[in-house]
Amino acid sequence: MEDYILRMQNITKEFPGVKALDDVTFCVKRGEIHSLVGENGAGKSTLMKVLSGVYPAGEYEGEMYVNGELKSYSCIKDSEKAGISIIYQELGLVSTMTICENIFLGNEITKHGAIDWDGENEKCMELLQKVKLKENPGTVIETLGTGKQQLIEIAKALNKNVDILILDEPTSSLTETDSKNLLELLRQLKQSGITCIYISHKLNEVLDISDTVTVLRDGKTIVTKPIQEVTESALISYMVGRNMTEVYPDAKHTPKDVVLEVKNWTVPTKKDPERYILDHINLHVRKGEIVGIAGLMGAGRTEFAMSLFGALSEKPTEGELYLNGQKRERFKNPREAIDTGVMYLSEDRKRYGLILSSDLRTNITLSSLNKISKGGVINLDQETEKVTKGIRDLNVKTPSILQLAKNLSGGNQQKVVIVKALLTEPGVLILDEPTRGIDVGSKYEIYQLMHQLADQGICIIMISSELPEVIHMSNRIYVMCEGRITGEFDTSEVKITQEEILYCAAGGKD
Amino acid sequence: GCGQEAAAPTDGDSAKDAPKTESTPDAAENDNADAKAGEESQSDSIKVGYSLKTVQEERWQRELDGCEAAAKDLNVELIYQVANGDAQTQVSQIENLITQGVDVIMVTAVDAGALTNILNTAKEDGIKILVYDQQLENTYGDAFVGYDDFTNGTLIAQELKNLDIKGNVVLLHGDKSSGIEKIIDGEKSILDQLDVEIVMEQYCQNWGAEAALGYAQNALAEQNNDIAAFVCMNDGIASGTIQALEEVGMDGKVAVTGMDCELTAVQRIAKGTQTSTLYKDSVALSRAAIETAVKLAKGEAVTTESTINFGVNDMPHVIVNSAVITKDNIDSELIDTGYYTKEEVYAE
Amino acid sequence: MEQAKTKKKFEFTSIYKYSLFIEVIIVFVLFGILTGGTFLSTRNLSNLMMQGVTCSIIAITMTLVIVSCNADLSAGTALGCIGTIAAVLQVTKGWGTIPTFLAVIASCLFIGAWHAYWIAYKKLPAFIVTLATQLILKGVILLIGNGAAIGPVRDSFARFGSAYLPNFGKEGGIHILSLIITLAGCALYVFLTVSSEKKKIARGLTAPNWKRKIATMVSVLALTFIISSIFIFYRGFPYAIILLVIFTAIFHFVVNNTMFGRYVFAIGGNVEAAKLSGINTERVVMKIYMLHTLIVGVASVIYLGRVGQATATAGTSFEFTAITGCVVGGTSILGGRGNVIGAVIGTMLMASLDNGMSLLNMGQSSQYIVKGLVLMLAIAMDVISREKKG
Amino acid sequence: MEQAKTKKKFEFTSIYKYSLFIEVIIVFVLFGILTGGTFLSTRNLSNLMMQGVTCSIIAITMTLVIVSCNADLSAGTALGCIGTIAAVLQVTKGWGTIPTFLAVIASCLFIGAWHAYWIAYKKLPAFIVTLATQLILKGVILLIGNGAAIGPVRDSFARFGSAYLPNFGKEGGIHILSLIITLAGCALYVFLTVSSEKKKIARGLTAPNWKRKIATMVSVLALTFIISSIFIFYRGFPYAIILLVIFTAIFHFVVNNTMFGRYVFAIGGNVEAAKLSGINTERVVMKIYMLHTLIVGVASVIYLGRVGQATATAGTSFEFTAITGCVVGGTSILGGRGNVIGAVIGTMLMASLDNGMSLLNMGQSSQYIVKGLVLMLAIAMDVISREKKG
Ligand SMILES: Nc1ncnc2c1ncn2[C@@H]1O[C@H](COP(=O)(O)OP(=O)(O)OP(=O)(O)O)[C@@H](O)[C@H]1O
Ligand SMILES: Nc1ncnc2c1ncn2[C@@H]1O[C@H](COP(=O)(O)OP(=O)(O)OP(=O)(O)O)[C@@H](O)[C@H]1O
Ligand SMILES: [Mg+2]
Ligand SMILES: [Mg+2]
Repeated sequence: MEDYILRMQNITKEFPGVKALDDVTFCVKRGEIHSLVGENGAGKSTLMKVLSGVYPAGEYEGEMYVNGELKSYSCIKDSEKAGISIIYQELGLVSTMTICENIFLGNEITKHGAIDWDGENEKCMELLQKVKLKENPGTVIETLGTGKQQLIEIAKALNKNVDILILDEPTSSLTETDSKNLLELLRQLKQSGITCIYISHKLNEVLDISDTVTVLRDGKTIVTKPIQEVTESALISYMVGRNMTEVYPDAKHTPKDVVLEVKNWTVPTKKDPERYILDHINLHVRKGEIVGIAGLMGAGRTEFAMSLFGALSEKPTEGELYLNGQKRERFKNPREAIDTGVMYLSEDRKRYGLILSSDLRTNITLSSLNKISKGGVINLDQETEKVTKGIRDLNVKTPSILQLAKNLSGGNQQKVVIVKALLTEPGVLILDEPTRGIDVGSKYEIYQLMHQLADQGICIIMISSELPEVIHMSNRIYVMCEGRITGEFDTSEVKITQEEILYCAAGGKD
Repeated sequence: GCGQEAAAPTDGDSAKDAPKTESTPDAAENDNADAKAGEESQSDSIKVGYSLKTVQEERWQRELDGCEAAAKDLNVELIYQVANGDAQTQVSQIENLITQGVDVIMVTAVDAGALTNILNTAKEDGIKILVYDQQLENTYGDAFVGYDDFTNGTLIAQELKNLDIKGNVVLLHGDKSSGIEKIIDGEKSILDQLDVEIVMEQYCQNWGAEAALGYAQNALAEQNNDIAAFVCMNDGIASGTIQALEEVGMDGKVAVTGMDCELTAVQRIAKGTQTSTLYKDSVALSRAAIETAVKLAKGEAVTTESTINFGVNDMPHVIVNSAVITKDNIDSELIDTGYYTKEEVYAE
Repeated sequence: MEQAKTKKKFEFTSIYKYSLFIEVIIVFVLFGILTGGTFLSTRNLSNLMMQGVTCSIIAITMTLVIVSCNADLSAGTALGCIGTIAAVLQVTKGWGTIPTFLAVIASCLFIGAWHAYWIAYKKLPAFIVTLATQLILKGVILLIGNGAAIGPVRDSFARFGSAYLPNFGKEGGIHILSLIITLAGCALYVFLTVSSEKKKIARGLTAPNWKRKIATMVSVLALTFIISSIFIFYRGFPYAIILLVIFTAIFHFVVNNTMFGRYVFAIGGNVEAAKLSGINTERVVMKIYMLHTLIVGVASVIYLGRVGQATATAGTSFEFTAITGCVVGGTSILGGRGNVIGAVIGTMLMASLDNGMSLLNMGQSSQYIVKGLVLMLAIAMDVISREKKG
Repeated sequence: MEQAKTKKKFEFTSIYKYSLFIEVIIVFVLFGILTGGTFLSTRNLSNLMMQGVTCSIIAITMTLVIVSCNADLSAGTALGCIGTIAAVLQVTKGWGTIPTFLAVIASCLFIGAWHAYWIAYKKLPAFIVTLATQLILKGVILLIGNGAAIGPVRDSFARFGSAYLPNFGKEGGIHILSLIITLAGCALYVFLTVSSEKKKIARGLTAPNWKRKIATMVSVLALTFIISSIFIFYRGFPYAIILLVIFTAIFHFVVNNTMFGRYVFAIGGNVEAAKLSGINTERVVMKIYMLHTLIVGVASVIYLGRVGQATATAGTSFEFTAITGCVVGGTSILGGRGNVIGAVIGTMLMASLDNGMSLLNMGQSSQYIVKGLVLMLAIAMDVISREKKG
């Protein structure tokens, strides 16, 4: 018999109205990197939460053996003691605390009962180096972008004494380079004998790094295979339950007139007017085209979008905005932008996209209530109708439109946000990392949708850190670095390579 | 002033005996046996509702005990409600008393002006209204039983006159909103006659000792301890003041007046740290109140020498005396009357 | 599966709604028995409603304030202050009723704007701003009223707080006008419900389930009749209660059916997301405070009419009664969740407690303790019922 | 870049700290001038500190309560209740000082456990639970104290609230023991700071920057001396102030240097994340309430000693003073942010206002208005200084 470090057998977990796990069996060999893939809502995160004790024994059925011993955890600490460490899909950092404090939260280094600050700082710097993050340990989390936060999460997990490290979509908010670093790190960990469970929707990573892969679909185990025995297309068909020949749908757009153009868009920092967050950005989008914006983490893409949308707290000092060739004032607030037909979809759907405590209906119509209201009074029937239609169109998996947003899986939440954006009937749609944390099937749907929208004459600006996605989807690509545009490519003419983009993304220097 | 005279008919020696007697002017008419007999048959049905502002001060707890005792003696059914210093609650509670079908409502107001409408309603329902101790504003009443605020003010300050106080004086009042202006007027009417300067005048929140302590400290600091007297509006305020004096070793050297005759205050007077307090005989007051209530219920006339007007109508004012308690008369006024025992007062 | 969800949802909703109803029923039955029926007499119930009406009215918009993650600790003092201003104008300055009303509205708007400026636009924490306002308004009350009672206000002004609907022809103790109003209200309710349900079914949004719908309607009607009969058989509807019902209905509608209501909840749930969704959060918060202070003004007028004159302590700690009522009625103190009707019922429940205990002539200390325990019980039931939901 | 970050952090911190100091300085200079110096006399400052000491002590742990996103509306009433219990035991029952202390501790633990049970384990909202406790405790006070003033407590008990450190040899108005304590404290501070800095430099964690470090140290020492001299030149340290300093120091340390302290902040910042990090949030919240009620017990003993007797209204609304002080001192009412020293200074600032205004013999209404405005100012400065940061 093989040396299984972990065996989960016949695990069943139900939420009110949803059977998230249905008799799942999941076995991991010692020292391997085991990938877990599946569509959004397949139950991956739930399975891992069972393993890490978030759902304590009794809240699920089935058995769990770690190192051959039957385990039933009553809390997270128990699983940590057993050497299981997990990086959750949702960021689990306390935003008001510093990097150092967060990394050691729950595992403080103490000396005579008091926290050993120096020891922590020292170790923290070591860990930060390991994940290749250049930040001061005393930096407060809320001043960092999501990508950096993700790295801190990883550092936090590495700090624990782990046998089994679980990473639930760790690279979803990382750029290619950072993802590569992370994968490298995982290989090193594997060398040092740590078993990894790796959840990701980026199948190339999965194929690249894992030894074994398990596919879940609708809460059931579909298959567990050594990586050599599967191909990408096989994985995809296991996941979606049918054959899918390609990842990116094919489409040709014929861009027409320029709809939106910005010139010399410049935003200085609050503290120092000499330093720029955005530095003389020039960019335009044509009717019916998809424009990609690529760049490394922290390049300022999100800031640009927010600034354009009128939602950035720092205000531009310079920069003209042209809509359909007409110069107009910059948007002072999102309302103005939305009313003019410019809609922005945040990269952080939980923090900026959804009211998690509200139901889907409320969330979806929040930006477009004026379209279904008369004199401030909402036409509830019309609302329900529109929402139901939107949800059906995008194939959102939910039992009802009255489901609370927080109970949906990540991918479905993303679709909800897209439905919300579409209801505003935008002319220009800015999608910031639209496929972050989304399974291939849904991705395909979203891509198709983007093409459809473009065909309908909507301009789409897509900010993405996934280079293949940018290359395949965009008609034109802008590359940003440190608040400046450092490159512009037209994909219709020549085939663009990832290297070319990366070269510009690094500032055109490397 | 007039308070003492009003009580005079009852007993000859008013100054000395007022506290221990039933001071309703008419009490003398009925001899005890008659009253008992008469009431036993009739007061069966008499139901008095008493709404009082708080029991968070010793004094009001005592009033309440006194009323209950008197009611028991006179065979009156007494139900009471405590408003905890909240005017709205008091309005509601009076409403509830009306609902319970009382014949007379006896009321000690939280807020002198908050009862206008509800007492009108009571009146319309044919219920008699007896205002107890705290004066009202712009409100109807059938009788008022209580001290005379102005007189009480003068009595508080009188002691300073007796001691021939000169120099700086601090006035510490209770909550500003509870209709204490008449007391202040009384105090000032005497102080005006003295060679004193009022260097501080503050209102203590909740009539609290802690607030008083702070103000007293500040006054002492500001005047460099050059203060001849503190005129405190009740014994709680006095206790805080004395605490401040103790801190600077001046307790017993500065005149401190009080009111309400709390046990701790009497102990301090015995010890010499407090100068005086006002003995408001709660037994006499509550007894007078219940007796008057019975009269009102029976529709008998309440005849008094003086009347009082709260802005709507003249009503008989059944005045009960208060007596100044100093070190000299603790024994005669309090211990002999059984208000406190010797052990209580002189306990170490 | 879809079916299962709906069913579950329904069960949850009912348990949740029950928790408040169960409390109300327990309290009413218990007091009814203990007071030998006095508590349940139409007269007492009418009194009770009047005793709770001021704070209930404040609770209506306090719900919005809390739901949007804000606070108002100045409501009670504002009530007192507005009352004092009105009384001074009427009594001391001899203004007429209409100008006084205008002045009341102006003061409300001023206080509302003051809060809106600091809280909505300057982003100062509501808790502290309203606490500061409380202090300032206390000062203002003493300044203009000088600590004395000011009154009585004119009848035309006092009517809102103390008078009852006029009657034409009282038949055997029945207040006809009130009866008519009740019937009209019920008819309107039935009409609206049926027509909206029909429309829904026509659009295929719900499966036709008339049985349940009718059951719900019947119980709502029954409840309305029970409550109305309290007044119909006593002295008719007091104006104050009519105002309470109207404002409750309006704000219930606003919360559930208007953009503004949605925005309030969105801000309470996630300000950041609300902003990016194009909501002018500042303006919404401003509106909340403006509306809230106007409602406090209404409560102030009612209070003044009820009490007859303005005093310095008027309104003290009403905000706490209102906040407590909101929370008992299902509003989350952390924002994002709440409902207006629950808040009004919750406040009335707390008023019933005071009323019942005072009818029982309970001792002071026991009253405090019982009230504290009931408050705990109410909130515990609310939490448990919510947990059941999963 | 690294350098820039550190600099940023430092600047922000100083501006932030300044905001409170600026307020303190404005208030002190203004009152100093207006009262012709009386306000700044050692005697008055000593009084002032004593007037603020009770609420300041409560503010220490109130900070923890607020930081962890909880609330305590019962602190003042709990103080009153514990005081009443102590007074009844001492005066009525004639217990000795030690047994009384034990009883005080027992009552504190009981109240703390009650809160912990409902808030931490049963997850009821802290706001309502503590409001309910407030009511219940009011009832208990009336039950055991019967509304009367109970006192005086024995000297051995009262000492903590009213007595000063004993002195051996008073040289020209200088309190020697207090001076020695101050010097010892300063020496300890210098030693600890220098040695920790040295260690840091040795480990290469910071660049040696003795100039700035020494500047900081000198200003801290200067401040300590100024404050201490208030007492040294008056009557020495009161026990109450010593307790305040000790508890402030302990909790400052706890907040910044212990796991418990960190967990408190984590819970306030993001409960879910805290839970996922393996923190037993229930237990931490339990500890917070236990510690808090113990500190309220300490405040109660000091209060009782200071005032000399227990009354039924003792402690009313102290929790508000403490909460206000916390917020003025930089604690966020939304949780996750706060500091103990700031809370104590904030509370003392509010006490200075009361003190200064009563020295000026200001009228009641102006006192309210000024206090409200200063509260607004304090919070506005805090918010502005924090905005500068980003
Ligand atoms: N707390 C919850 N309450 C109700 N339903 C839940 C809850 N958490 C998860 N679910 C449901 O359980 C199912 C599995 O969710 P899970 O988060 O495990 O999916 P996943 O495979 O991790 O998806 P993704 O790739 O989008 O992260 C989903 O249908 C989701 O809606
Ligand atoms: N709220 C914030 N406060 C301070 N700095 C921030 C904040 N948000 C982002 N930054 C910083 O601003 C810079 C630009 O970030 P931005 O999010 O615009 O980059 P991006 O290109 O969108 O990268 P990402 O892939 O992370 O979304 C980064 O250095 C980031 O750390
Ligand atoms: Mg997941
Ligand atoms: Mg971004």
